[in-house]
Amino acid sequence: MNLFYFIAFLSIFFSLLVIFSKNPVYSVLYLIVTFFTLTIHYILLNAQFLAIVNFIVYMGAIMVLFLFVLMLLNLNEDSEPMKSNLIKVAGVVAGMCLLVTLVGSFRALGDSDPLILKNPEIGLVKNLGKVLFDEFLLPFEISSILLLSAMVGAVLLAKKDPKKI
Amino acid sequence: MIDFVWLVPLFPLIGFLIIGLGRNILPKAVAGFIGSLTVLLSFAVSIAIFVQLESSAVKTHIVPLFDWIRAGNLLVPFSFQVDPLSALMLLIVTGIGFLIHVYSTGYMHHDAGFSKFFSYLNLFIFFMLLLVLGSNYIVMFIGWEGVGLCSYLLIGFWYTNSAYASAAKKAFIMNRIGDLGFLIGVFLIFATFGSLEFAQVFPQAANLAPNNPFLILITILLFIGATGKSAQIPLFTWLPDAMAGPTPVSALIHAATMVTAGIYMIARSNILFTLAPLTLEIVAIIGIATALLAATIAVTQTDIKKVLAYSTVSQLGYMFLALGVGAYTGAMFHVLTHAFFKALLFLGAGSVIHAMSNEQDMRAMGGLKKKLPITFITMLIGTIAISGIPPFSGFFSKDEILAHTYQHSKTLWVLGVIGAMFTAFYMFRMLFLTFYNKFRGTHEQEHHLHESPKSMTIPLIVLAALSVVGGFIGIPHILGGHHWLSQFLAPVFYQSSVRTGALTLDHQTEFLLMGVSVAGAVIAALIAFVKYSKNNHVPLADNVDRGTLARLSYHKYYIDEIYDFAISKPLNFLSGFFYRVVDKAAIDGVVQGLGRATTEASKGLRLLQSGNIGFYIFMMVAGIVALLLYGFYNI
Amino acid sequence: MDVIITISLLAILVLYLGLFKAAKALLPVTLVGLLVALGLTFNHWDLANNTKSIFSGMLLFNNFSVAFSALAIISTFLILMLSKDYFERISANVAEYYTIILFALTGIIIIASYHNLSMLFIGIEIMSVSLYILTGIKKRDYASNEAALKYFLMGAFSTGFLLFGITLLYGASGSFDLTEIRNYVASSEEISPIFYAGILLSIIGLCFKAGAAPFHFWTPDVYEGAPTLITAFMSTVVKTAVFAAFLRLFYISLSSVTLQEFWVPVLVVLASLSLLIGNITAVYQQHFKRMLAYSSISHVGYLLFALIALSSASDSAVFLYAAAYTIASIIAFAALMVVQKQVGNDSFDNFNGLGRKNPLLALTLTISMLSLAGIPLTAGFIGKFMMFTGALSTYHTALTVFAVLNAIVGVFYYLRVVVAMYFKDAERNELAVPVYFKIVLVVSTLATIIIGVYPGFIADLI
Amino acid sequence: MESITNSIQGVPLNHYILFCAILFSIGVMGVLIRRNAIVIFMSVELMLNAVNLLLTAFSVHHGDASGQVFVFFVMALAAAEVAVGLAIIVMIYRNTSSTDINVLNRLKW
Repeated sequence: MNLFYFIAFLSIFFSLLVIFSKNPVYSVLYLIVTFFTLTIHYILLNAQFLAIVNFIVYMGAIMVLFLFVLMLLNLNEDSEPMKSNLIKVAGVVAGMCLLVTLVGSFRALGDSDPLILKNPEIGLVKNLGKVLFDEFLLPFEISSILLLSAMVGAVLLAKKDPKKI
Repeated sequence: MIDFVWLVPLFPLIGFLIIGLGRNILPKAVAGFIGSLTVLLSFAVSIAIFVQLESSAVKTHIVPLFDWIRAGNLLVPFSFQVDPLSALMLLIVTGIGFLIHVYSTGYMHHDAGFSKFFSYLNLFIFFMLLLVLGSNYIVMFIGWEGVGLCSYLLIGFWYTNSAYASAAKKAFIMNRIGDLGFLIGVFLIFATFGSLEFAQVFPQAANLAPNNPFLILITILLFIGATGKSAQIPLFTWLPDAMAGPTPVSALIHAATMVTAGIYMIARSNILFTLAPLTLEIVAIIGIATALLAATIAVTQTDIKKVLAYSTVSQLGYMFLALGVGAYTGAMFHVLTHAFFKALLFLGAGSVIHAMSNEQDMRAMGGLKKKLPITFITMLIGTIAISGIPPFSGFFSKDEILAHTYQHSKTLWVLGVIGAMFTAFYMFRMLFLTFYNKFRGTHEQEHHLHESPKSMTIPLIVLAALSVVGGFIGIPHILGGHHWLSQFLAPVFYQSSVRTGALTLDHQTEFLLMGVSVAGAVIAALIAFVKYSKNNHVPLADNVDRGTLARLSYHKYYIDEIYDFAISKPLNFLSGFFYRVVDKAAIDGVVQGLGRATTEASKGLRLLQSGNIGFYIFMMVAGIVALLLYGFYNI
Repeated sequence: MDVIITISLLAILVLYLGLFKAAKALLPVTLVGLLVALGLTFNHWDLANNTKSIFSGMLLFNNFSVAFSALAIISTFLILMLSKDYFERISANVAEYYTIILFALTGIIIIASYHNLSMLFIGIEIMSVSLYILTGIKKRDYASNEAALKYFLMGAFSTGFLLFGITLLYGASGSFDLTEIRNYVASSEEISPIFYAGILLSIIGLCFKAGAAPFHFWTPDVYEGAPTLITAFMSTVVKTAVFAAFLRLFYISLSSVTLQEFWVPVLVVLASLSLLIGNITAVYQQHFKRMLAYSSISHVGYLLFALIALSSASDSAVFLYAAAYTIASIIAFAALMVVQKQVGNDSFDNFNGLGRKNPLLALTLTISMLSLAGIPLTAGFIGKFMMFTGALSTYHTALTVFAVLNAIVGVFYYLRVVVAMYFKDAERNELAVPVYFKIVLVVSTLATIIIGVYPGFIADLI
Repeated sequence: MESITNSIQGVPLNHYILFCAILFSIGVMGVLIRRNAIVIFMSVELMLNAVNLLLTAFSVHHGDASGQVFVFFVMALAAAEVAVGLAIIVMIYRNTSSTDINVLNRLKW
């Protein structure tokens, strides 16, 4: 039980570092750490498949892509203009307001049932595969359109035009 | 024939399509011919319908065309209602519309936009027919909006002149304000009665107790709609400006038909208004106030069309007065006779303007009697008719209104008679300034003077004839008639007349009232005669021609002095005051102020769109927090 | 389902055509493909209207979906007809643009027929991701770049909220299926607070996609910066689709009385804000395109009326309004493209004197403006009328009055361009209007008038 | 594995909701206070991940696998979005040599 709170604390701590560190490269690195802590959360919930996907896709692919772009564009601390302190304070206050109202409207501070693994099997690849390729087959296939569209678009946009048209 | 009522609006629509699509191909003569022919056909059908309705026992016919809107429990059919009221309006719209079409073929002959003009005119007739034929408020509203649109297009017809375009805009804005009231009223009718069909709303309303708050609200909103379209206080200032359009347009739209739409609408909804005495009181007061205000302004106008425009506003005021005192038949009677003589006067003015090479200022006219004999005689008839001198048509309708007013309230009656005197005064003033004494224009104009072509004079003669005899359809009982119009319209106003009761004046009083108003009109006409014909007084800006005055006999001079001191000066002051302060400053100011306020708000609000993503997201988060707060308190 | 397959295959086919440099064939193939898809769509028409959901409850392709899919396909067809020679001027990769538009259309058809929140989510994302790309296709154009980034960042941000909302709905009800969610609402004695919060957050996410105030901030900038053809697509097809999704979610799952009491006030506020901000801000705009962008915000406000007065009639009300708005907007954007291409700038002054030189263009644009303003005998009037009567039948009198007031303001700015065309003179040359444009203009104008005069045949569809 | 998963036994569901709301809000805060488009985008990813975790928690709570499948779709979306988003940012960087969102405010009013 305490393990959850400890990991949760780590997640929050690193995510705060993500948004407050001045250097974007550090932000990416902290974000990777944050995602790693989230992977641990998935393991705690016995969502093994998601843990692995999170590890590979998020930490591996997506964050590396971020890092790659940052390096490509050569953005370091000097080139990042920071917002004025006033805006920062306003941003933090707005974020806190959002948090308070979110939590308030969820009534999340009251008592609730403890989370119980009713069915420890559901997070396993075997079980998820059955659901994914049976009930959720259609969205799975449709996702390919999303990825295809994104692929075409990304190439289209990021490609350097050979000459000015 | 009644089942073929859809032919009536169909013909002008076809005319509009043919002329509109072929306006670059069709020669002028053909366009004019088609335009007039279609309206003539409508008129022929209207007569057939009228005759059939007159002889038929059933007085209300609903002719469904198709189901227009069907949504949930709401069914709005596109259907027409033929009853005495709409049959009467059909005759006015198509009959006078036809005459004005014919007139326009002569008047607009040299205009480059001839075909365009006729297509708009036909479109206008189409929408006007929809307005009067609709069997529910929505079809009526379509016509209502459509005529507004056409009026907008036609006022701005000579759009090269920027003042004309701004007049068009003003007319449009004021009409929209009125339409807003009308539309909300219609929605409230739907919310209250669950239907918009006349045949379903009115019987339901008749079962309600008087002074039902919903009814009062509905009728006030409808009346606001009427003030916009029919140019009543406070939305009347667009009508004089609308004179920027071609004169046939002024005659057709801004005198005979469109501006009476408000009266038609109230007469149509008479039962609603009868059950809301409070609203009727307001209608009467606004009506008489408008009648007097516009009449005083008309006294000092020098533009011949402006005089007629203010006169129209004033006469419309009378019609509202009639509605307000419950004399629905009287109001419709005046609509009819007013359509005759005011169309006549406008067309006559158009003929004068035509002859004067587009000069509209009466100070540059004078002595046209000999040069334009037909125009003069017809306009004289029109003037006598509008002044309410028997036996011309205006006398009967105005007398009926005043009699009912007298029964309702003596004060209103006194004011009404004063207004009638003003009417006679400024109309004869206009007549004398234009046709009597010496010509005051330039030599070129004098050389150019000519009587208008046949296409223009024939409509004048027809309208003059109608102005003379038009009143005979409503000869009151005391004069030996039996008021055919009142009997004809009785089924429409039945529910109201049960509640208001008939005119209960004894014969003596009635004769007395007639005598007073006729005498007042004659006196006012005589004053005008003395001042503008005999004394050749020309409203030149400031300087009075002392030389002329010196030649006058002592006695007359004396009268003139008294007149000047006691009546003329205060009157001029009042007239100028109303014109400058009420019309131009207060009402136009408020309307323009609303427009400016919107623009300023727009300028301010658009700054929110700062272009900065950070700010946008910040605003979004603020919105989300607000919604969540709502959620927090409402779960 | 076969519609979705057809369109996505068509997209891939077009992509290959581009690979083989068959530039001439792109547009005809796309148009023919869309016609086929349209035919397949109508094939699903079910007179009895008792279609069952398919693919384990993922899709429900009922008459509602057929109507909205057909509307989306027809509008896309009309918009693509305007694209002749359009993309060629922007970039060499023409085939990809058609492909991405078709992908977006696939997403749109999915969200018009979803029956499971996962399909809604994927459909919306296919649509959004494609739109991010399309917004930025003028790669060297600064405005297009900026629009793409704004749209993307704010879109991704709002996706987070939509997702959060869906998550909470799932967390409370235990299912993504619309019917299951309805059963949860019906069967549970006390609905969990996170369900309410989920409704709020879903509203936020969908309102962002639709462009309702105060989540509208991206709309004017993105509409202005995006290539006009794409703006036309976004402001018509996409908006319609989002409302179809909105309506489906609320009508199937969230229409119980207690829930309505909760979310109706929220939508009333959002609708009034959208009306106010959209209409008032549009008044001062000097450019036609940006004016249309603000006016589109106000139309979202009117469309929200159908949700506020949720009933079985809402379907046809939204459909009619969306159809009227879409058709009229297509005319407006077509005219805008002609003016932009040949004058280079879309300020109102550039419309001066069009009435004399281009009577057809001016006439069609006038009718489109009248329809957008809601003048009777045009489709727009019927749409507004249905919305207002709907709102009145649920006793939102104050809101209706406010909306009517706003409609009056709307007339001002819509007629500005009409005034410019007819009442202001300018020395100008006749603009060349390509045949394709003429077809679109005439067809859309006829549709506007036909719907306005005889709305029965389209209102009774659903 | 058993012993690890046992450690969440007894954690109330509300604490998961609370935790995810905090993470989500931190993401929102990041969007609000940063000017670098890439970092803003990263904050959005943080928001998505917070939701993912919440979905998983609900899925476990209901004993229903569809929540976890949904997370899978969200990750697919995230991948697509990242590809497109970074392409847009690269494109803009080419034109303006900056990823500062405040530079991009030519479209306004």
